[in-house]
Amino acid sequence: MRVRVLVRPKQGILDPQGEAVRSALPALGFEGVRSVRVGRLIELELESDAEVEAMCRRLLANPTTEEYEWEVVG
Amino acid sequence: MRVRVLVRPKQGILDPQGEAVRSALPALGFEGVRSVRVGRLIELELESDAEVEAMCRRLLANPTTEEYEWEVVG
Amino acid sequence: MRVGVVIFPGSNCDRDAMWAVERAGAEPVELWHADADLKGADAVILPGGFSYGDYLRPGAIARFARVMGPLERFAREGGPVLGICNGFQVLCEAHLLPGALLQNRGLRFVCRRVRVRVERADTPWTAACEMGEELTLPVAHNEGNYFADPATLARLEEEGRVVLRYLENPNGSASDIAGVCSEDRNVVGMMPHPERASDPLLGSEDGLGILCSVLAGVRA
Amino acid sequence: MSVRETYGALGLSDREYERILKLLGRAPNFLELSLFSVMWSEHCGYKNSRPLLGRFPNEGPRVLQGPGENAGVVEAGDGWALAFKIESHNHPSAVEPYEGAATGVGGIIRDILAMGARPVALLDSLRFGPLDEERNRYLFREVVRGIGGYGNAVGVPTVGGEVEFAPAYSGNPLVNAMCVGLVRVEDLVRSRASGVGNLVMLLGSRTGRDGIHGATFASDELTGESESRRSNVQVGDPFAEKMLIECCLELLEEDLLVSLQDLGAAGITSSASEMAAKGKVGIEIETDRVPLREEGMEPVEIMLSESQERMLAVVEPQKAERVRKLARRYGVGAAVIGRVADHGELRVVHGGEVVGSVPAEHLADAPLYEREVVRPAYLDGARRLDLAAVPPPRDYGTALLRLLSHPSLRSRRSVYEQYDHEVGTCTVVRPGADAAVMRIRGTNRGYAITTDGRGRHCYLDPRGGGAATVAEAYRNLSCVGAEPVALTNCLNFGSPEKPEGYYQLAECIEGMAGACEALGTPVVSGNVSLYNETERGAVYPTPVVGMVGLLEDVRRHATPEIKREGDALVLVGR
Ligand SMILES: Nc1ncnc2c1ncn2[C@@H]1O[C@H](COP(=O)(O)OP(=O)(O)O)[C@@H](O)[C@H]1O
Repeated sequence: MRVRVLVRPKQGILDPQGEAVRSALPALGFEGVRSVRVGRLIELELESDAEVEAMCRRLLANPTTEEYEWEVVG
Repeated sequence: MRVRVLVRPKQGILDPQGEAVRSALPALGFEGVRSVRVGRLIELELESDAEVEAMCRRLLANPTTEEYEWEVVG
Repeated sequence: MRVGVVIFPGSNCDRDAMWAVERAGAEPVELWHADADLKGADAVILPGGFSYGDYLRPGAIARFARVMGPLERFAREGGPVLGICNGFQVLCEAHLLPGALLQNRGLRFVCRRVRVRVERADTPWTAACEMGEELTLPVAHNEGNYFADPATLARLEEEGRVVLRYLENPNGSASDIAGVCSEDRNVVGMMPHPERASDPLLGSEDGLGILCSVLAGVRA
Repeated sequence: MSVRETYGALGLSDREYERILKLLGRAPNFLELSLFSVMWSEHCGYKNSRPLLGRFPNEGPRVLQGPGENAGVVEAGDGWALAFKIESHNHPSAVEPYEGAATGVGGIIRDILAMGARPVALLDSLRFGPLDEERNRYLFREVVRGIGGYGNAVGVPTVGGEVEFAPAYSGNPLVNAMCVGLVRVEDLVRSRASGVGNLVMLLGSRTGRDGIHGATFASDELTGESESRRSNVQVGDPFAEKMLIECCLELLEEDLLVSLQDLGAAGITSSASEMAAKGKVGIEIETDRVPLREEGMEPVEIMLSESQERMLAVVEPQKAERVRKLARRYGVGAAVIGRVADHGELRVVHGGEVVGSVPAEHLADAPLYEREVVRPAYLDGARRLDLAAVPPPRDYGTALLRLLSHPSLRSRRSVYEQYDHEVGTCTVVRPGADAAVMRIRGTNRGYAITTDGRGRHCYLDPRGGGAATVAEAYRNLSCVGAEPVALTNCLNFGSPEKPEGYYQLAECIEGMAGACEALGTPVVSGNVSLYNETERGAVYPTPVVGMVGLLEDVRRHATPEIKREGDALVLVGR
């Protein structure tokens, strides 16, 4: 079973990476990008999704600064 | 318009982060995870998706080591 | 002899590189990332640091800086270009050098002195070194793990384009590669910092040969 | 909420509230109360420690700036001066170790920058609980990563520090960061605001809801609840800091600033009120002119936000455009957010209306608490050790190996290899020696730096331990061939409201002050971190000393390695 976890900086938490990308884009000729958030993509190959929630909470995301969502993708 | 870009290490490319996560899981009591890949999640807020493909190719992913996919999510 | 040193936002070895260039006997020239030309430099160094915070990927944003246009032309016309650490990453991102620098295998930033062997003395940046010479040079990076696909690696070896090789691999680099050059040999990228080993007070002058090479090359 | 509940929730006592009423001659509104609450916290106001800190000698022939500014400054010869200070980021690191440590480094760098100095060296003094506990391992790993992550990127080498482990630090790690900066004596800047009508400009990142009430948080004990107080978490952006450093140094070089101050705990409130109080002037802040990262922020949130990578500058009106232009070159924000006024107040204007106004000198003048010094009972039991009752080891070799493998004695290479200790190419003696030695480029001169703390010793014998801490730093500098000159210190203690805590604090300071006098090393700057307690108790009383020494000829330094086989080993001293 494949599970996809998306981890992103929480709302309101500074995202220096996203900000750096956003401000670089116009110089590359890409206009019209209002905001960029950069997070992590984690793809797991496992036997059951019973423990994914716990994995996210304990290891994959930092609950202090990040939020996460996950879904089974295959 | 919101676009979600997923960037991941190409097949066959060493992914030390994914490997580190995989080997940390059993110690936390999570068994049965066969593989972990860690990549990047990039969320863009923009006016049109006309240039997203070009952004991915030129900036958001490194074609030597990474593959990407993107979709409009809202 | 004027050696340009590019300053990207977030470069932090730019001043070190300029001082070392001066010690090597050349005139350092500051090149600002937003400059439209190379101010008549005879050779250019892309220094170490964290251009644009290394956000996204090291070098990914810097390669689009305005100064990179003239730099790419200069490189294609055979001008000597050296990328050190972050500069190496920028050159790979800009496709002036093959391959990519992945995160260190140990997943940690590593700052130490390592021994490397000069594999080729036929580049403008190693001309003053002996082939096979062993140098002790500082490394300090988080993404120094050189990667290229097997075909590219084979070609690099075949064409003698591996310029520096680790004798003690600090980061998991393929084939212990510490530095490579372009097809025309004028563009060199390396993870070790020669500018940090250019003063006996700091414990080593092993890097001075690399910085002096370009002087010898151009004068010849 | 009643008035009493409100000020209570802000961490103010009844007595403090009454004092505010008396000072103002009226009842403060919520914004004003909030300003007092942060400025009168231990973190900003030093209300428990200030009376004791007076014990430290702070004068000496080389001292150019003692306590009271953003950093202490000593003269280093050939027209150069060294600015230095150490600061704690213990509480934020306990909650979010990576960002806590990273922003600790960012914060101390800005203190040095505020003196007009280029930050050139960092040190970190760390304490954790034993590594057999998972949480401690996590804190250790992430704190070290955070220090490296910030320091490496910002391009200031981390050249020294220390790490120790003891159960007393479980769940309450100590993360102290020290920064040293170099500045020409004539280029030293002060934070005093002056010139009525001059503009107040905010330089750097935009303001978000980061760390609101962080200063009061830092002055509170850590409880399980703290971990869920999410708004306290600040995220560092070393890239923004790097640009801010280069920008501020160039602004100073171009003579565009009247004064400069970093924004740390309590954000604009503490910076503006301190600048005003020192200059005996007023400052008006128009909160609608502060560039924001988030929508709908209230004036009180803007005034208290602890968003990182910001500096406050006083600028003459005719120079504002040049400041803006130069900042743009570095991609650094620069906004006029207020002006210097003659009314002596910190005045907050929102939507054209005054929404709060209090005399800056009162904000800067927190009430002082002198507590009774009561010797705690634990000392009697703790100091009873009969050495004769300790059996000699059966095998000295095994005993030695056990000692050497103790986490507090092991090699620190795995820590300092994660720090770029060479960027700047001035590091003459790298980590691993007794002290780091740095050169001053363009001269033959150098300086040496060390940090030292002796928590267990101070726990067992606060006065003796305090003195020994200073002496150890002094010895470490001597060992590399430097002449010790002055020191900064960070006082990491438990709650001063408990008699043991206050006794330890008072006695350690007494011991340190005595040693400083005896050795001729004045204290030129420092920081206090009290309330380092968890449910498991207080940390060891851990004053950390960061001492700086000078070498007239930096080539003549010593390193600890044994250089040749056959050389004699000599034990010097008593
Ligand atoms: N956290 C740290 N950061 C940087 N350097 C460190 C750190 N901890 C230790 N070091 C380096 O290792 C040296 C040896 O550390 P330690 O074993 O604690 O020795 P000492 O007891 O002499 O301070 C220190 O003087 C310092 O140079």
